[in-house]
Amino acid sequence: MESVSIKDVSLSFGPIEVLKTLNLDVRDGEFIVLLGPSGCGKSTLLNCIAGLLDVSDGQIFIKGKNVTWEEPKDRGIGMVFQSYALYPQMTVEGNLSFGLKNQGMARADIARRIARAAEILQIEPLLKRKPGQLSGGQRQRVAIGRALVRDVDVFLFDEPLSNLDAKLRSELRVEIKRLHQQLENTMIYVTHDQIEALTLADRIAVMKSGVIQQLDDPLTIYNKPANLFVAGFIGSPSMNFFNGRVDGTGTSAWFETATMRLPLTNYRPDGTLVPGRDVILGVRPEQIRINDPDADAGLTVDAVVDVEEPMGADSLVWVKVDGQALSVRTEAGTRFNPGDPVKITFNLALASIFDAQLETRI
Amino acid sequence: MADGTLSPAPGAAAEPLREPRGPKPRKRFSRRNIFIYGTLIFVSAYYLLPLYVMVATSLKGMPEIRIGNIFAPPLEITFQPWVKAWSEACTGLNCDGLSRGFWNSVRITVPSVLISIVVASINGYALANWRFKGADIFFTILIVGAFIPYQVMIYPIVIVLREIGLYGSVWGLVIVHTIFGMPILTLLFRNYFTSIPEELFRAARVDGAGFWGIYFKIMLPMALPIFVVAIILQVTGIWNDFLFGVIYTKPDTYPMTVQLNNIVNSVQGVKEYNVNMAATILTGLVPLVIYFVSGKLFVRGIAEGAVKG
Amino acid sequence: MSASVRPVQLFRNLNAKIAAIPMILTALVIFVGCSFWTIFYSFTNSKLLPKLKFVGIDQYERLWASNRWLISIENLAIYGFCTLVFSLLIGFLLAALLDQKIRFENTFRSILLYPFALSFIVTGLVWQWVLNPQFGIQKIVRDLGFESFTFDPLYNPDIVIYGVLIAGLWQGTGLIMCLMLAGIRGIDQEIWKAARIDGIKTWKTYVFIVIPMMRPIFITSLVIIASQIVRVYDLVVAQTGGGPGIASEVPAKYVYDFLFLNQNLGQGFAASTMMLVTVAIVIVPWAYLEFGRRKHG
Amino acid sequence: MRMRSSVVAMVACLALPISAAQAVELEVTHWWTSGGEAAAVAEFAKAFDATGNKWVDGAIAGSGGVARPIMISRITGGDPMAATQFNHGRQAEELVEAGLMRDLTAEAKAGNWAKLVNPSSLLDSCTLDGKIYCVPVNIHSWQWLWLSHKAFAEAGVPVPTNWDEFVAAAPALEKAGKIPLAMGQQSWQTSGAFAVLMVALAGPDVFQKVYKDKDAKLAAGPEIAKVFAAADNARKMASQSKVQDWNQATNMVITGQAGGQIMGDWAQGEFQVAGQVAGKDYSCLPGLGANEVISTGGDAFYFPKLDDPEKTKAQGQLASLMMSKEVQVNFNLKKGSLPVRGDVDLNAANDCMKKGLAILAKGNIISDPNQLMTPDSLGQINDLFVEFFNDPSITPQDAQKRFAGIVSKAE
Repeated sequence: MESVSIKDVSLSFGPIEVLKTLNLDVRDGEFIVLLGPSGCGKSTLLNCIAGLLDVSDGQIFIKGKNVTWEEPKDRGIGMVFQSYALYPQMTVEGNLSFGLKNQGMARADIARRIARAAEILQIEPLLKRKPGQLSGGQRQRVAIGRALVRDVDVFLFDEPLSNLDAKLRSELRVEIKRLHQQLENTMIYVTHDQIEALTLADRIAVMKSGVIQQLDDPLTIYNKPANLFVAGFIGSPSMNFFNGRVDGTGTSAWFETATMRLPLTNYRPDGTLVPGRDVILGVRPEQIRINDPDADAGLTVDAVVDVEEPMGADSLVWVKVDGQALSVRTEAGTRFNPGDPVKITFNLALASIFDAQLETRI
Repeated sequence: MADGTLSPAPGAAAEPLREPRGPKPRKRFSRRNIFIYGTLIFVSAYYLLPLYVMVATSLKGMPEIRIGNIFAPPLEITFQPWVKAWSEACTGLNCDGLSRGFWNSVRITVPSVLISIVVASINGYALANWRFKGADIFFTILIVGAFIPYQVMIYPIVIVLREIGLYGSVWGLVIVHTIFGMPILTLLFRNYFTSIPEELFRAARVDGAGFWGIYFKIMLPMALPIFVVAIILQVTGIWNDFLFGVIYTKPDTYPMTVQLNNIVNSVQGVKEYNVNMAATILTGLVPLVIYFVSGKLFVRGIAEGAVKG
Repeated sequence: MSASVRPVQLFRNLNAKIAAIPMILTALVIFVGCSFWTIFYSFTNSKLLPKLKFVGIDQYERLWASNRWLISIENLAIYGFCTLVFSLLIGFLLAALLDQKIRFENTFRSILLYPFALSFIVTGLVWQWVLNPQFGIQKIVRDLGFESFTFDPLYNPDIVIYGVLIAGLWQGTGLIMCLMLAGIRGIDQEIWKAARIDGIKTWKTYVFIVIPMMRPIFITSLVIIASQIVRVYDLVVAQTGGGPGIASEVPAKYVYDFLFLNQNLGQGFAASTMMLVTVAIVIVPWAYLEFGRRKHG
Repeated sequence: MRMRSSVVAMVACLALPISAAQAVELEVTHWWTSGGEAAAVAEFAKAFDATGNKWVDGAIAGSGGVARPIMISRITGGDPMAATQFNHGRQAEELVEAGLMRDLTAEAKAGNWAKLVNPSSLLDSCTLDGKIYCVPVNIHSWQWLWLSHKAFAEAGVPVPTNWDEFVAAAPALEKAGKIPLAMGQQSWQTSGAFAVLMVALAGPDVFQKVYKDKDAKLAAGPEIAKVFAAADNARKMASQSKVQDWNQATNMVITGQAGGQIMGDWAQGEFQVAGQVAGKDYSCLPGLGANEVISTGGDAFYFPKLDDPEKTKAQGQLASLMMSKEVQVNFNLKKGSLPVRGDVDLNAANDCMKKGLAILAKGNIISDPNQLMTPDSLGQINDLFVEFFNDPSITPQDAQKRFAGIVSKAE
């Protein structure tokens, strides 16, 4: 059964269409991440689900109930905000209990809920403090606690980790994942950080200009991006792209550029490769090897090293092939100097080919 | 305070050959400081001059005023003018000075300040967080209203108040002050509430708080600085009001400013400058005290409220 | 699953609408209603009481033929322009001075701000005394030996409006200074660091970097100053009574005098209307751009 | 003293058959706040309080210009006072027409005002459609020139006996460091002085034709040009006079700083408060010593309609009281004005008042501008003259042209 269901929702502010007839079904207990660049409408969508923005058209169902025009408090949701949005004049306890008090819950029940949430989030020692006395990580824990005490079916996260430094971010990321495993609630999580998306999500919805570009599990999104936008947006550094043409069909198809001719024998196309068609080949940095002695000669081309970025566990080598820069992920240890001539080999089994016009994956 | 800015560094200039080390030398009488303090002291003198004239004159007797100039300090200090201004000066047959007006002013100012601020803060809150269709149009009208001269509105408002039966009562005057305080105050509160992170408001809505719940429990406790600014602006504005006080009240409820005008303009024989000055200071005392006491809060409130917009 | 019914627009956000009723009433009944009422009656020849005897634009013809009205407009223009320029200028300069990490900042600030606590009536009276040539500034300077020194702005029709200006600025610049100071302090300290490292002179930093960043403050100041200017009345009445002669008359006083003193409502309303129209032409487009547009996140 | 209170008691009994056990408070607004004025109005209050009622004083300082707007707002705003001062004439005309004022015809009949009031034109100003709406309380004539003996003595010239002599003495006064003519800066003072000059130099008839019949051609003509030339002279003589209020100007005459002042007879109250004696310390020249006339300006009380019958009754009492003989005498002695009753005997009056009474008895009276023109037209004339007196660049010819323009449009 769907936990949250969005049917044909659109939203416009005057002439600007922020959400375009959008559909999304979120399964019970699922962790969905809405991912996209700023201005893509992901936060807007989340606010619509929360009831903080009125949709222009369409319907929103939560647990099978049409909540399109319900007040936020009646939707059975909890929400965590980027800036934590803790009430500065109340103690942590006051922050946690505010919503419950508004529901008219009995004092004892409130205390029980707070105790449980505080235990889960390990914020018991902070209960009497005010938000101003807490660190960023502590504040965000309290903010999560505020959603937690509501004992709701659906958690909404609006870029909750963006205000934290890198270390805290990864710590809390793990904690949120653990929380999800423990609670098994439905969670909808908005972020522009793909690492968060890839690590946390059961499924990722990549959005652009108010439209969901692809909705899939993280691995599919990473390995089989539905279109050029998703391919370029996911992955760091970005996928390498080559403009070229298809030559031949089926297992004997080739990818051709002015200087390169690569066999597509290992490539599993979604559709059919039409000969003569202008296409874009996308290869991730880790699907390229440098100076591999076992390399298939047909998939190997000459390149020149431009810059090397050692990253500890591995390193990133920027090389140039016919003037086009591309990044290659290599194991740490081998050093390259600028100007070194190298041979690079593509692994096309995990590459993607996009129609140059439609920008969709073939 | 600028710690160390003015601390002397003896010898620093006398040993030019020494390599720089230790605290950076600063000259007490640098050209920059002379310019800054010189200008400020000059400007302060300009600002203080009238206050000095008022105080000095109010402490002189009439003969001394006739011979001396107004800037001369009083030779023989007398508090008689103050006593007279407070409790003896006459307007027509009433010779009880400003004392009566003082309490009237209190009776007018307190409810006017309270009601105008309550109304304006709710307006500002609704405009910042609960925008509804047309709200911006009303707000624009309100802002334009801030530029309409009061004189234009006096007559129609007399008619409006007459029609709702509040003309001549203190409540009528309270309404008038609320109306004319509304544009600037609403602007102030709206700017302030807009500057509060929207997410806070959203969090409260998810927590199930409604319009009033959010206002009282979340916004109000956070808005203290701007309330201080609003209170100071309104207390001084309403306390100093003359026009509405004289038009919309009766003699037995005249505020202090009207009494002041009456005393200053009731020349019985010679103009008693000392009494007039004392009366002037007495009338301005309440807002002055408020400013001097809460000046810091006022500046902070302005910094937090009016700056963002 | 059926679509829930879209609620009636009127009742959405009902509490906010109820809370806004005082504002809506004020805007519609007082500011719009009374303005139209005034405009309407400006085409009548109402004397002491409003009467529906229409006389076309007679009142306006008479208004623009009136010497006093023309002087009033001219005075307001001079006073308004100077107040605007000098308030902002002096306010900003003083704020910049106070911002120099000086000692006794609180004292200086209180001194500069206190006149704002005083009413225009008080301000007018005090400056009337200070500027009185028989015992004010002129007299002390003459007593010092400068026999020919003349400084009697309130008694010289050509410069009387500047005498009013001196008092007006004295009363009003403190608040502007406060606003500006708050604005300057509100600017990110890193801007200063950047400017210092770039070797930009302090005054240049103020003029080219700080001032452009203080747009909101300038707008708030502008609203406050401009709304005071149009209303200037008490100050003139207390300080000069419009004199000498009619040299310091202002439009608001013209309106008031005709409404109540000369018992010619029609003429007073015509003058009111001209003020309203001027305000509307200048303010409405600006206010709409500034506040009327919905801003979307 | 004793006799007066008994008269008051008698009047009270006549007007109020029912006992005055219950004190009714009546709020009375007026703009009498100078020394002499306040003393005069106290006479009304004393007499009214003696009837067992209570006079609630609503003085508004700063001349009628400040006070009238407030009074009118109160009345039109539906929260009227019980009684209010206006000048004789047309200031309250529309309020009466709008039915906002109480009809005093009954009181007038009972008190036989029609016979008593002298000159009868005063009562005409109060009458609309045969009903009487106000009580005239005094006659104030504008037509006086007040002269300081001290100033002329110090200048070494004899005290003048008419305007021309006064003008001739001006250089001597100036030489002695005196201001020849004291003149307040308020507009009504300058236009008032001009009207006085017109009566004195062009004669009462011309004045009546210009102000009453609005004869614009005459106003543009040579007779009035003569007046403007005189006004030009007065302007020069008053150029150093930099006070606002009329009584400050009067004070300059009292203290000998100024030679003289053209001002109404209310100035007399100030001389009296200062303890000066007419004929010894100061002189008064009615009609500037040229045309001895009295203008019948002055003050009247109007009684707005009230709902409370008790108060309405008390209003009637107050109206009758103001017209009563004794109150008239006491009030006018203090005020320095002439009584409106022809049958009172002012033995206590000083020289100047006696002069006035004599002229009044002769019937040399003219109306006051307030009785002849609307406040609107007078306001324009005020603006013209305050400008003229303060701006030497306006030639008498220009001013006359504008004056004639105002007269031609007056109603």
